[in-house]
Amino acid sequence: MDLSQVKQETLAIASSYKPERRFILAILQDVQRKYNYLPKESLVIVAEYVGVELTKVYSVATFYKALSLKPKGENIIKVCDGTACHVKGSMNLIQEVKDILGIEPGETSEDGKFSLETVGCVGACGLAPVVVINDEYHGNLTPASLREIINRYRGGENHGK
Amino acid sequence: MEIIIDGKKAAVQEGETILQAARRNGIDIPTLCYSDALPGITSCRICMVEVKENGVTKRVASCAYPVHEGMEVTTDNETIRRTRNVLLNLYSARVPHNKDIKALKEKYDVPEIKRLQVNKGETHLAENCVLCGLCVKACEEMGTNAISTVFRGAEKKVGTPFDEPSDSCIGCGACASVCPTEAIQMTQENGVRTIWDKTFELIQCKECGKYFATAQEIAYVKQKIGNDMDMALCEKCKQKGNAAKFKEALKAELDI
Amino acid sequence: MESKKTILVCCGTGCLANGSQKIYDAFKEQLKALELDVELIPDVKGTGCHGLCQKGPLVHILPQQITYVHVKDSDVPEIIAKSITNNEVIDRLLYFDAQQKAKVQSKEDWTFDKKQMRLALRNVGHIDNESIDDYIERDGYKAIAKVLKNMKPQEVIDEMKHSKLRGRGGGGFLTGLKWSFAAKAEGSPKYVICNADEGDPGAFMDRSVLEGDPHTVLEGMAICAYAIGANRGFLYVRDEYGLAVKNMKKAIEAAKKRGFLGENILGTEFSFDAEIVRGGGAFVCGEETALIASIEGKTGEPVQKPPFPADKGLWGKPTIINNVETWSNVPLIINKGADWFRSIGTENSPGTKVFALVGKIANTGLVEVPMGITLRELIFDIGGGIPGGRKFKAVQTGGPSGGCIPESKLDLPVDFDSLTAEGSMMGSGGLVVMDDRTCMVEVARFYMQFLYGESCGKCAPCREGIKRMLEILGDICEGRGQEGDIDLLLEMGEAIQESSLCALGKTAANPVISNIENFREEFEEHIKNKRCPAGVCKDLTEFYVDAEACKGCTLCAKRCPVGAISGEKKQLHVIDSEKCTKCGICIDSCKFNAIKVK
Amino acid sequence: MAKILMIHPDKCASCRNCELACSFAHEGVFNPNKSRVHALVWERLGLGVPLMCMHCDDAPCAGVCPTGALHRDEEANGVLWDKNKCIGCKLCVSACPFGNASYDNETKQVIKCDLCGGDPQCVRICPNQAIEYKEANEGVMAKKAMYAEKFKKVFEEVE
Amino acid sequence: MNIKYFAYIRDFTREKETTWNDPADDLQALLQQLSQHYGKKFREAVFNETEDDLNNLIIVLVNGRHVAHLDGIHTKLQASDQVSIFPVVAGG
Amino acid sequence: MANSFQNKVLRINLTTGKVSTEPLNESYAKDYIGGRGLGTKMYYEEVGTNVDPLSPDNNMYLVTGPLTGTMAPSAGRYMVITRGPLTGTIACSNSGGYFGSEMKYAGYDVVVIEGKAEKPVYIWINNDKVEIHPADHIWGKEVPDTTDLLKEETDEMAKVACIGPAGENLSKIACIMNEMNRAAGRTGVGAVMGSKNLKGIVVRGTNPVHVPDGERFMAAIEEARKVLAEHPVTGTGLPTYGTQILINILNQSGGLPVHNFRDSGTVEWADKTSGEFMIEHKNLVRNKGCFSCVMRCGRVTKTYKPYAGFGEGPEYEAGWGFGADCDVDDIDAICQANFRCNELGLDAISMPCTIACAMELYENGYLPKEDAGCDLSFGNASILADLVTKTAYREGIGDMLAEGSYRLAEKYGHPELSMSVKKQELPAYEPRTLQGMGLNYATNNRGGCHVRGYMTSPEILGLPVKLDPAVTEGKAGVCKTFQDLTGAVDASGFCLFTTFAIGADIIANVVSAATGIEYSPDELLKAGERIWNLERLFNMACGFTGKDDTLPQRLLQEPQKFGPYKGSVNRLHEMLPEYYELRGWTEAGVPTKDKMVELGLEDAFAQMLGAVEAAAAQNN
Repeated sequence: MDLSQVKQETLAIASSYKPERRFILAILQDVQRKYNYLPKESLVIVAEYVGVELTKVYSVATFYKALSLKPKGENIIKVCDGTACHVKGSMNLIQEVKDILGIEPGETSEDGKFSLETVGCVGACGLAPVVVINDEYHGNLTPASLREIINRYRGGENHGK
Repeated sequence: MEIIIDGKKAAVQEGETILQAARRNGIDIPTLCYSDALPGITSCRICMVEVKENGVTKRVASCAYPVHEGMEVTTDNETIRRTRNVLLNLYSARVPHNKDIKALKEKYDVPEIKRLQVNKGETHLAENCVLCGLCVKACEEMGTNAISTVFRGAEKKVGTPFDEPSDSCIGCGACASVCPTEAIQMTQENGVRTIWDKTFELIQCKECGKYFATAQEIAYVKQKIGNDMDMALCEKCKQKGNAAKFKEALKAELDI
Repeated sequence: MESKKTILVCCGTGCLANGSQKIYDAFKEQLKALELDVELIPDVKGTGCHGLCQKGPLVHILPQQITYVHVKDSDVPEIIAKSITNNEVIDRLLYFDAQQKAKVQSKEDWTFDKKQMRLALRNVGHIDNESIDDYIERDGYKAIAKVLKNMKPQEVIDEMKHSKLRGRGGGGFLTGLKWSFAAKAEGSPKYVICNADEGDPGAFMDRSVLEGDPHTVLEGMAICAYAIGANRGFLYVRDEYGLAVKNMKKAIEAAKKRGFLGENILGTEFSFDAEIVRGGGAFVCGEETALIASIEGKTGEPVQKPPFPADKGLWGKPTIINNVETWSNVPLIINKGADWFRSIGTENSPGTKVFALVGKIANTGLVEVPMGITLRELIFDIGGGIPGGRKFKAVQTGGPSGGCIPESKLDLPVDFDSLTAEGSMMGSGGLVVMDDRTCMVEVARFYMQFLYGESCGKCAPCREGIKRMLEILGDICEGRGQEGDIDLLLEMGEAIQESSLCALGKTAANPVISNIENFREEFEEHIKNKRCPAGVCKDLTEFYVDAEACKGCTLCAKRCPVGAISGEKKQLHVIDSEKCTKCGICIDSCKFNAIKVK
Repeated sequence: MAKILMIHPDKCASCRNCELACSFAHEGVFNPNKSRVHALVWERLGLGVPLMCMHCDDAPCAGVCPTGALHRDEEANGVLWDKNKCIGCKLCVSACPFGNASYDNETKQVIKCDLCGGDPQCVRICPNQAIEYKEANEGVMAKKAMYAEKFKKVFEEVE
Repeated sequence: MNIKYFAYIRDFTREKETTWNDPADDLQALLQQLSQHYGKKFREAVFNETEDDLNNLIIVLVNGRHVAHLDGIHTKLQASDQVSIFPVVAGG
Repeated sequence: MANSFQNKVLRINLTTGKVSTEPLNESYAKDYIGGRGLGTKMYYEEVGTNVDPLSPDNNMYLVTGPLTGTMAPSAGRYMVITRGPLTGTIACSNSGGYFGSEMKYAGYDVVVIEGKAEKPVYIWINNDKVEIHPADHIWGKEVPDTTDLLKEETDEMAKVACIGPAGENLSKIACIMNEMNRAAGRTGVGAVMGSKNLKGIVVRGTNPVHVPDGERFMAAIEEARKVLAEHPVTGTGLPTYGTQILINILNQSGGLPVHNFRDSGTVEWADKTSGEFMIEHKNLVRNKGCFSCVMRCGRVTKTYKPYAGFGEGPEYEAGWGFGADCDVDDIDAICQANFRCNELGLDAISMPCTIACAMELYENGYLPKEDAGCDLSFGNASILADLVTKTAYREGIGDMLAEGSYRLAEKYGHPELSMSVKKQELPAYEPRTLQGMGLNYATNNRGGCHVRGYMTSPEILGLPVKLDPAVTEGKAGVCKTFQDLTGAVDASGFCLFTTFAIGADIIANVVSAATGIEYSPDELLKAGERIWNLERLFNMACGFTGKDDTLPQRLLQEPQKFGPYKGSVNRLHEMLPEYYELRGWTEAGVPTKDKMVELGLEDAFAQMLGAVEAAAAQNN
């Protein structure tokens, strides 16, 4: 990635907020949305922009789950492991993804296509167990139906992006 | 103002915490994360005491709970001890070889919970950090902000951004100094100080050759007090230099 | 002339996940196309959650009061043709009410709805969440007008105090009392905050309000701001709640335009502005001091109380934080009066509570009931009981901070104090129903796992204690449990409760402790006999096919994801325990209960 | 009236009793290395110069201290150190232009004169009155001015 | 009579020695004469409080002999005597 | 229990280069207090009585007292214990300054030097770190340069004890100098160090010295301090005039030895060399104290042309030695000669006394002019400094002067002109005036020595009692008590001068408070007596007998020429029997078994007898 471009883009994102510490999280969220992760240079720019030491920004960037310092896959598979989904077998779904992609929660597949995350409740308990792929909800899943869905994404059909 | 600590009346001052009041009255309460310089961290939780006020009994962190007229404080009872025992066992599960935690366990006669002391391989043997947060607060207080806590929960640790040598670290070692478990290593050898993976070429006293400070420390001092004095001397040589001036004056006066 | 028809398509997240957007779009398109031919103009409103998410997408047609469930976009032409143009009811799309054992035309008549009382959710599903006019039509911004014109701040506080409204976020602290602290507190400016960082795994009450009735939250906050002397408010909303953020943003803009927010509200001296802060995905930020830290741009780590936020909150200034549901109650209380409010619910817990009814229950969804209703009513009458003919085992309330309540205590009235007395808590309102296929040890481990990931790590008991408890629970679930583990868990649990810094830690051990207290034998079975009676803990489970019960229907063999079950049609099936991953899908799929746990 | 500390290098007998008194008062042991006052001795000249914190009005050590552990105390008319507030950054050591503060890594203490709570032990012990702690009345101030004149060069360079 | 003063007694007498004309005939009387002449500090140095004996911290030699081994304060004096007055001193 | 000992002995073998430490023998510490007593005991146990003082087999013990390094007033002393080359007796040479306390802070009560280095070396003791470094580049340098160079090479804050050229050249009157101007001066210990090729010992210590009960200790020393401050001698006299104050009183009292004791009694011009005069003449720059001293008797002095110089001193004995004893009335010349002694590392008592002896030999024509190389007449001020230098470098007559007066006088055939006891030169008190001092000289364990039984104090100064100097009666008892007390005082680390003001009760209290070992005043004296007797046993085992307890014949036979005691001689015979009796010795001055058992010295006694018998057998 072109570093100066990242810097410029980050600054552009940051500039939509006042240069105040309280906007660190918001800016980072926007950066995350843009790049699917937080490039190191962005953190430096954000720190400079809001006028705090890099540590403060880094600390925030590593604290919140919505933020990631590692590049994420093209498709983000969020398996809901809220209580409702859990009691309805979400661990079977997690196991299924692990088996299919060979990655653990929090990891990204080697081809960069998928990231696996487990999330708390996505608020769709009625459909438990639920998997959200790139903001698209898939409810009442079984391992078999999940495999089918993932295969669809694997086949190049890239929803949401 | 008066409160009762462990059944005894104790004179306390408005605005101080139970811990401060107790310690001033010679009552011992253990702490790891507390420092008068950096109060209010409240992370170590081994200073829990029982407080009775307005008919309510509760357990509070004595290091942050302000005294109120007439409150009754118990610093040692069954519950407090049980809690402390578990806590100290949790600490030693985290840092099994740390001598300061061992000493605390010994001091408070804490029975070993063996089940927790099994090293499951995840505990690095050299781990000494109990994440009390004093170092981070100290660095913050310095205004250098070279370190912070990173990640959260069980993965939480203290570090510099990206685990790289921090630009803002001045190598003062306040973090190491306030650490209650000697978890932060600051080494100094052959004129090089190393801390948080950052190495500092120390300034050598131009008189005695002693390595005495980092350039960043000196810059910090100059910036903070706006002083432009000669910073190339260690304190001993500064003092000696000062004394030498007196000496020269005396020598001249005595014509010797 | 026939009154104008209204089609309400549920566009809550649950329904959206089931494809309601497609349905909405289909209606929109097809109605538009038909407009040219037909005179009547059906009005489609995107609504908030109806509640019964499991049956979604739901479509409700007014004024006939027809509710369709499980609607597909392919059903849209038929609905337009039959129900809109001909007032005809399509039977196959109606809801089958298990209690009434009949199809019911309108959701108003569902047993699910009948026992409910919708105060907080009063507008949800009834208004277009993007229309301020809809809100105003239903008494919206009447309360703020009332307080600004007729009430002094102290009177507002008195009224709130008198209403005995308790914080719906879980703590149950008296809202009016809290406000009075902030009103008295020295320091300026003061702030109000809406805690919309709903993070309980298994709860989505706040989300539906934010999505479906954003203005009521803003109005509640404005009333509080007036009462305590604040001019600025923040809504801390989970970033994952994209729709909620979007709707709320629009609502703020609309309210500002109409003079309900901003400078000199309704021409008075009072000014109040609100802005949204998107949360970063940290359960702990539901804790008020952590939430404040997060708004300030710091990591969401709690700080020791006292001082309480009402004294020293955001940027050290007096701050009131209330939860979404609490805010939504406020305008209602002002409009209808504290006495009216107290006539609902119980003496010490007046009003209603919204619950997310989930888990092994027939009617999954959001419900709002008066306080004091029994758990049994909630689960069996409203929730429709346990599906699949299985046995009720426990209901978990309060999420990761709460506990499990066994069958013997199902007649417990639901209110703050009763639940707390049972070692659980109201929490924000998650109700997770568990059946005999739920392992209580594993549930305890699950909560610990959740909290392990969510503990901020600041204080030692929470960070280290949860980690070690999780280890031990993991050991038990995986057959490495040791004698004494149960007592050790209790001992550690108590220590964590006693010494943790914030509510997350203080309550973290609740699920474990309450599960042990109510289901100790199940723990012992795991430890002593290395057996998981519910058949959940894979290392302690072996499935077999009951030869007498198996009819040889082959369903289990078909569903088994690993091909571990073999058998010919109408022949006894066999499970290859080598291959079996103990996922339990066979059990859930067998209609004859032929698959058993050894 | 506030008291002031004065050193008279021309009176020092190099006996270093001040160092002993100081280390005992502060450490409970005898250890000149940990004394807050040092009598620096030029053996060849038979001269000793007692040096210690002079409690500057605008003390750089206090100025640089991040926690206020080192602070000017008006009541004591001195620069005092609060052990409990010290975080061991040691920058006061660098800040003092006279080298009159040092840091003990073992005990984590700043070693600097604290006036012994108003009764400086070095003053009490000095047999030659080379260190004095007196009320800043006219006579004393005049004496101080005299000394200042006498050691003009010294003060000129350090101030 | 020749009288010599030593050490800080000289501070009181402001002279090292003196020839005392018309001296008294015993030591006590002489010292009183001298006290008269030199003043209070000298008096305090040589006498005890009641002036009936020598200060314990004074050494008076008459012709090189310590008066303690003569007649003490009552040692008789002659005009030719050599009197030496020292404070207690020591060294080695 | 933490006490004021460091409980550690450092042992350095220069032959092997081996450095080791060992714990202090607690029972030695208890019985012998420390310092002189402890060192003598260790020497006795480890080395025995049969070594040549200048051989590698002779050990040197640098020993501090339990009070060294504490705040006990004027108690910063250390002692060098070895066998003295000048006397052949046990040697204990005691010095103040900072070296002793620094050694204590480095963590050691005792530093033992064994063997002999192949080439010149110095020892660098930096707390736990002990190193032996080559010293070729420093060898030959005078004391001030040596001190500065060694500090430069090690640590500016370090303290240096070293020898000058005199010690290197094995002068039997060489000292070990510390902080340039303090000396472990007598009995030739500097030569022992030189014989080991050891140029110096550098020490730096940053450890604490503890006391068991701070409050008690501070109370004890507060009492001592108060007495010392208020006493006219220790509080006023010594700080103001130093020890040179004694010139006038000794002169007025007729106790001043003159012209190598030939024309003793009194001299007209004495005041010109007095402490009072040094102030008047502006020799005195300021006073100076050793570590922890409250008396500050040290003099920082400067001198004027033609003897211009700068340095410290002189002490009374040196002032008298270069003054009255050599008939020199020029204080500048006296001071300058004294400066040279310090710079070259020579004993400023034995040195002038040896010169005085040479002058008498010269005047009597026994010492030929060609040997003298200059005009050695009494009163020749101009040669003093030069003679000191020659002695240190053993140039010309210096080569003989370096051997001390006895060997010098013996060489020129008139040993009776050496005013010495056991070959060590007598200090500045005329025994024909001070009868008791004569007894002390005669019986002293290290020969001609005034500080081990300072009879001047009662006989001239009237402290603590006034004894008529001319009388012999009762002197034996006082002398013994003084000798015993001095043994204990030296062992403790206290400066002997404190005893002008404080007595055994206060000393015992302070020592008890520091060590945690309770000593009553009697027990303290008993420990001193034990030390004295152990030294005596050692000497006897080395061949000394009661016959050596004597004075130069001149003092016993030649009537004194001047002063109030004109015509008197020392009547040693009147005092010695009583002295032996009081000591519990035989009439021949041999310690008895009973007494030795009483003192717990039966083992040493048996060894002594063995050695005496062996010597006798050899003679037969």
